[in-house]
Amino acid sequence: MAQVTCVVCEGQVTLPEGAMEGEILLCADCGTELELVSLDPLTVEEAPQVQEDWGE
Amino acid sequence: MAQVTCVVCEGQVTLPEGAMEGEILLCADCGTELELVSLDPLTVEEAPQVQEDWGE
Amino acid sequence: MIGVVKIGGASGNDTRFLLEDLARRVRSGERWVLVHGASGVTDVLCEAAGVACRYVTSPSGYRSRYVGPAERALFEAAALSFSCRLSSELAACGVAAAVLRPDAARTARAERKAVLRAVEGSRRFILRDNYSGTVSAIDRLPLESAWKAGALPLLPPLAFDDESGLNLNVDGDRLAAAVAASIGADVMVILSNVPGLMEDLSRPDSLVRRGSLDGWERLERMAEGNMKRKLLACREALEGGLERVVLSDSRCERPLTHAVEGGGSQLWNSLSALRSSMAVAG
Amino acid sequence: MIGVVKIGGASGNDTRFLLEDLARRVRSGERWVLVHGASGVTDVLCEAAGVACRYVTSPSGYRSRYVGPAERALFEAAALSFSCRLSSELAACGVAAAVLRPDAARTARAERKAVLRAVEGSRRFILRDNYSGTVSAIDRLPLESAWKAGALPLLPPLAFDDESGLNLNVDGDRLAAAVAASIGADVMVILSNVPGLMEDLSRPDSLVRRGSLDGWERLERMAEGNMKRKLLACREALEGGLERVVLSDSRCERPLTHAVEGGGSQLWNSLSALRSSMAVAG
Repeated sequence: MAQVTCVVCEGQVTLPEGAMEGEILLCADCGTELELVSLDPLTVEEAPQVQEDWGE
Repeated sequence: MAQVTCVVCEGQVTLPEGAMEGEILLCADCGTELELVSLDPLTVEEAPQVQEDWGE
Repeated sequence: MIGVVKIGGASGNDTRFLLEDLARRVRSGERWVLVHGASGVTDVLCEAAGVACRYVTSPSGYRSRYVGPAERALFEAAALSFSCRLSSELAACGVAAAVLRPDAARTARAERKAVLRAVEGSRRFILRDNYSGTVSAIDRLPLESAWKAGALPLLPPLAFDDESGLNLNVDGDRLAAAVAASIGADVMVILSNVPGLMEDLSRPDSLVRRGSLDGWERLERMAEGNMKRKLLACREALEGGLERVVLSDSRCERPLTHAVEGGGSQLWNSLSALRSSMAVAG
Repeated sequence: MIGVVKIGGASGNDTRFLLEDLARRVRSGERWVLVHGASGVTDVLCEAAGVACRYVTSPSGYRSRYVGPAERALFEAAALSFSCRLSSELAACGVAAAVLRPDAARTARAERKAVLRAVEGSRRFILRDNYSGTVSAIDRLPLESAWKAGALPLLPPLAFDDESGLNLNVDGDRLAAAVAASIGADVMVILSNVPGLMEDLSRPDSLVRRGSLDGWERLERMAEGNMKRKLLACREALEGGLERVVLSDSRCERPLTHAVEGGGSQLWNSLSALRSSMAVAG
């Protein structure tokens, strides 16, 4: 299983099966939400906090 | 090369390479224009005469 | 009388009754704005063009259409085609409707929800190329110049996003509320294929006849699915200064007159306004 | 004065000059019908929706867009969206435009060219699910009720096919000609991005200023590509009873007034009518 480095704590985060671009991953070490911005090359960033719930 | 029977003179008409549905075939024996209405099953009918040229 | 009326966008909708009723009131000198939805006609165009409709669910459970670049273009085109259908039917009733397309008329502006979060089963996603928006501003000038030209302003559920330079699809009910507040309307009427806010959808006799901002939580608890958004739009109109909004049925003979004269669910901006309406109704 | 003006449908077209000029003439009491094309905006929508534009060539060499079911739906939606853009810009000029969608207003009927022959290199085909059509009938009533409501009738390049129950795309120039003949217009003006009929496209000073039905073959020999169809539409309008049609440039300041007052190519229904126009022009 592919792994990627957490941008906050540099812990190793395992990608779920069939992970897709835009998916949100949770860093088990520090709890940061990471956005899988690209699969090739494998890149993550901190996932943005979305202000309002778009149902509103 | 696939062949189909002419609906007018029952002569054998050879299909061109990569023949497509809707293609017009010419019966070499009687000169009738045939429309390839279906590839499966292989079926032809007399091609309709179109009144005006659709550029008009 | 200045009013705003919102109708749905399903292609099969029979709009004749509503448009005849609206035309009669416009010809009698009342000033109206007609806002319409477009979800029904968009599905038809997406299917014809072979573009699958994708739906996404927000973290708090709201299910909405996913609007990527292709869906946006199709939604805009479908919405504007429906505007043309309504304008043609109004012309046949002797009323000139001025279809106001936001990128040309700058009637409504939107803020794009550029980053969304969506959930799919246990998995969560960031959506980045979403092209739906929230209404951020209304310009009443194009509406007034349409009235001055003797026309009925007719608005599709679209608003212009300066940043992308595109029309974004917006919620038609909330667009109607924003327009009603901006022109200081006397009433906003939202017509759909239900009698109004129902206490219990399975009981046809459970229509809520009256309500007001003062008891709004009670109303919200009853609302399900789409009605939640309609109620949100009603609250925005009332908080935007309207005295009264009505949720009513589009399927009766004079649906607009029925609503204006007390039919459906009458929602007031305060309990006192509600009480005085009952006194008047006698 | 009763007139019909036809403009192109490219999304980039700057229609401001034309619409301001048209609005001025409408406000002064002249009766006009505005017809527009849609090929440009259709390409944009097809691309956004990921539907490839296919072109086919007729046995005699005419190249046209292939209009299958998906293309038809996209063409219709793109055409009607462009109608909404024009109606919004006209509203800003103080004129209410009534967009008349043929399936709702029954303004124009079409006969579907259900069976077409096409050539591709040396191979020949029968096309069966084609959804473009030829205008077969015009109903002037919806146009007159729009005028009565103080509105400018605005027609997309569509006509209704009773058999399929669908709007088919038709040639905008020929639709304008059919409308002009049916309402007995004084003039039809076709505006495009060329000065008029040019004897030689590479020589800007080779504008043909005048012509008439009596010398039509000479005009036809000069026409290339799209201009062939525009000339066909002009002949249909003149044979339909019009005294004069004008092919002129949409890119000048008052393009409609320029054309009505003698600019571009003035085409008359007879040599005598042409001569008397020159005597008047002095």
